Amino acid sequence: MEMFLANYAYAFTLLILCIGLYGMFFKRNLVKKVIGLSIFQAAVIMFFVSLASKMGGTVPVKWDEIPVEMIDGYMNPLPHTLMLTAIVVGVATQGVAFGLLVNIWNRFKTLEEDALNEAILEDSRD
Amino acid sequence: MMNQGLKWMVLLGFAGLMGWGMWGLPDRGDLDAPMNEKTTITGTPTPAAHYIEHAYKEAKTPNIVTVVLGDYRSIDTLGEVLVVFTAGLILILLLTNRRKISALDGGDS
Amino acid sequence: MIEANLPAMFVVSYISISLLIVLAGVRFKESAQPLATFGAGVTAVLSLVGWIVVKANTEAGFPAIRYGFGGWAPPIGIEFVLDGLSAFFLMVVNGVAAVVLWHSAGNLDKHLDAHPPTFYALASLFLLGLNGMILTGDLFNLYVFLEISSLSSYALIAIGSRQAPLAAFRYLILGTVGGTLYLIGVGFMYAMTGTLNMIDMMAIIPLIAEEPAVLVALLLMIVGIGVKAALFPLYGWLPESYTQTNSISSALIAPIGTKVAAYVMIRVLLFVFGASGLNAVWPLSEVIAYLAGAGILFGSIMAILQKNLKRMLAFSSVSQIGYILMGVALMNPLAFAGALFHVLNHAIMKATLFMVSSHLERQEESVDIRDFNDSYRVKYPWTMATFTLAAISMIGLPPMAGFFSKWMLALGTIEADHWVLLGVILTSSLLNAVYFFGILEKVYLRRSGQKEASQASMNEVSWGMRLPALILALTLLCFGFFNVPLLDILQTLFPV
Amino acid sequence: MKRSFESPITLLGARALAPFIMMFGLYVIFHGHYSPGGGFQGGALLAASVLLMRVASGSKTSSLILSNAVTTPMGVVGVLIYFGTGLLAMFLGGSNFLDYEGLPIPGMSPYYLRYTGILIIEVGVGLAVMAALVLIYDKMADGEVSQ
Repeated sequence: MEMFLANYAYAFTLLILCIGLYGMFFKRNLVKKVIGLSIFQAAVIMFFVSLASKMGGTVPVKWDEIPVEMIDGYMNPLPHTLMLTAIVVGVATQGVAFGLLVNIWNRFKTLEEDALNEAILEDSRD
Repeated sequence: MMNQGLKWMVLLGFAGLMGWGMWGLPDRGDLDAPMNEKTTITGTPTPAAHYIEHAYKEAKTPNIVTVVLGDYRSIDTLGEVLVVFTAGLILILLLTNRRKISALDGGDS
Repeated sequence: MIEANLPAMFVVSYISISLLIVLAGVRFKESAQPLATFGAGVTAVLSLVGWIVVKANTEAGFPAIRYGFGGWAPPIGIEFVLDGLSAFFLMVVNGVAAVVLWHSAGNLDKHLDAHPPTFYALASLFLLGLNGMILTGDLFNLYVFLEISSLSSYALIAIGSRQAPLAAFRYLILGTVGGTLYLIGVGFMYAMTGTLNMIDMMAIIPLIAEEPAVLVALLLMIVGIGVKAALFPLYGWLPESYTQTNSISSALIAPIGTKVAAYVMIRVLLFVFGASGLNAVWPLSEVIAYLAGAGILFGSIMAILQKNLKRMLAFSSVSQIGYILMGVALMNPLAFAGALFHVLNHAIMKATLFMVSSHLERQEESVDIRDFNDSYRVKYPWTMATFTLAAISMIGLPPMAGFFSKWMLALGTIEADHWVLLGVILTSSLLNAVYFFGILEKVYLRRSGQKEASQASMNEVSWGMRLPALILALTLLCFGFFNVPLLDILQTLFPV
Repeated sequence: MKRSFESPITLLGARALAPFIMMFGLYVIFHGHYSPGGGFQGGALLAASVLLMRVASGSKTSSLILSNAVTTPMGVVGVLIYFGTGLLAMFLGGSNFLDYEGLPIPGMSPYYLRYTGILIIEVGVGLAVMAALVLIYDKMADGEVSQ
């Protein structure tokens, strides 16, 4: 039980990471691959945020009742900051991914991996 | 193209590796983890402790995350803004509909 | 002013240039290309200044300029580190980029029905990301700059043939997974050490190198960066991307994109983990060296099988990246100097070769190797001469620079007692000779096609395109002649 | 946008909500010093208010709030505010890049200079993020080529 309480957050993170990776590996539709990618990135965000927690700590906003010299009273602000940046990067990546998908759709009229491969084969035959 | 079996092997290998590594991480919420100490093993100050202790004194801002984001690690945030800006430019480059624009220029809208 | 803030000036100048391109592009679309070239040129000059300053500082006894952003001392804030290694890479990246962007003026009419200002703004942002990756001394900051450069390279690759967006999409999926794995590795390292600063972390790692979490973090980082650097089993995105994209992007991304990823590999392996941290549990440096060796052979063999010149060059990139990573993983000064010199050579050679392929693509509408014949000798005398210089350097014949980097690498393998890898280098040089001499023979030697040559007339591209390619090719010759002083300096960059 | 239809209910609901979301976005940006929040989160909320109108009423009406043509300049301005703050501190204050202590505001202690500097860059971040998100939506909406 002790072990579980100490590590359950990591275990769930691992589970979500694997779900995201599964989506990217096994789904044949490109939109689903992007969804897998976003799940994968969300798992990383969860991982960092769970790193930031401290037993008995509160959110990193200065509060008069806990003096700042008592650093154990506040959670670690650094992973939170890093994740704000990483979230933005994730949003930007997904925006670009969907932009590329619209572009692919405009050219091939399909987003299924198999159909795309066929279309490419036909292209190279000409 | 990777075949199915290889994909499963990569997936399971990744899960095993990550599980093994995560087992060795400090427990969640552990107050004695290296990142929650005041100094690292070699005696250099850890950033996190410095932020908590000095953020209010040095920027008069109670929200420590804002200070870290805006001041201590400001070049990260500049990079973040540039990432968003880049994404906007990329969408212009990829999806500006030239055909529609030329049709509008031609006058048949 | 500029001297005190030298490390920041690289980032500052690229941001200003990209913003200026966007703003000026609203009214003056033609201003984009000169502005981008100007920006890269200014940074190239700055990196030369940086190299000189660092050299003077090293003689005075402090090898690295550490620049804290926001005025914060390094472990608290983020620092940029300008030392010999980063100054060298800055020179390579910005110098090659400036010439490539100059050369791109002649190609603008052919490609880019898309907006030139946006394209060049993204090219500047791509270079900004690379410069940031080279300079930064903070592991997470590296990730941010990595994503800036990756995102813009996806977009630059997506402009091209019909399949280009698909190639870019596959690169995006792989590249983002790589970046995310790197980020998880950073998280592990942060949890284990409590700091993100590379120099601090380097002091801590020997004390905790045997922890499983550190080992896993190292593996995740190697895989993550390996995707970007096209380390052997992770090269999948590279050939399609370089083949399908337009010729400006391929000439810009192919020479320097993977080099900077290799630089990050050097930083993380040698300057953060160090030799002791890298080989604490498993002999990872040998694993990387042999993977790189496999990549060298695989890339060369695949290059021989290709019929499309651009795809052949892409596979040859896989093989040449193998040389660089092998030199890094051999962990001795000779191989290290060879790897760095090969970075310089390969950046110049690949830029030249992709420029040549863009000339041919422009004039012949196809880069199929089977179409090459001796009429090319008459039609494109300058382009073909450039190609010959670069190809000879690629094969590694003296006096071209390519010979000396391979020579140093070979000496490094002997020093490290890796005879198999020595064999790999020699074999691969022969294979390189096969695919480049095949082309040279078609263009210069074949007798039966003399009729074609006599019918052809000069059909060369403009001087604005010929000149940059030729200059780059001649630079190779210069570096070949003056290799000794440069190699001496590069050997001193190896961390002890 | 295959087929568009107008529903007074969604339009009215969106019109009622959008100003409050925008207000809340501004609050999140400017109150980021005292409570969770800041430039990115506020910018995303501002973008949400514009996008809500875009979704509910089509781009014709909503471009009255934020026209398609201004998003790019707005993004540039957002980046420029951030970048310019850093440059000002570097060139006029003689300090490092992005060191807000060097900002040329007379009569302020270094602590409040940092405070102000953070506020200025948060506004820049908010503008850039809002512009970029709206831009991404706009381009996505009209980028698709139908036969």
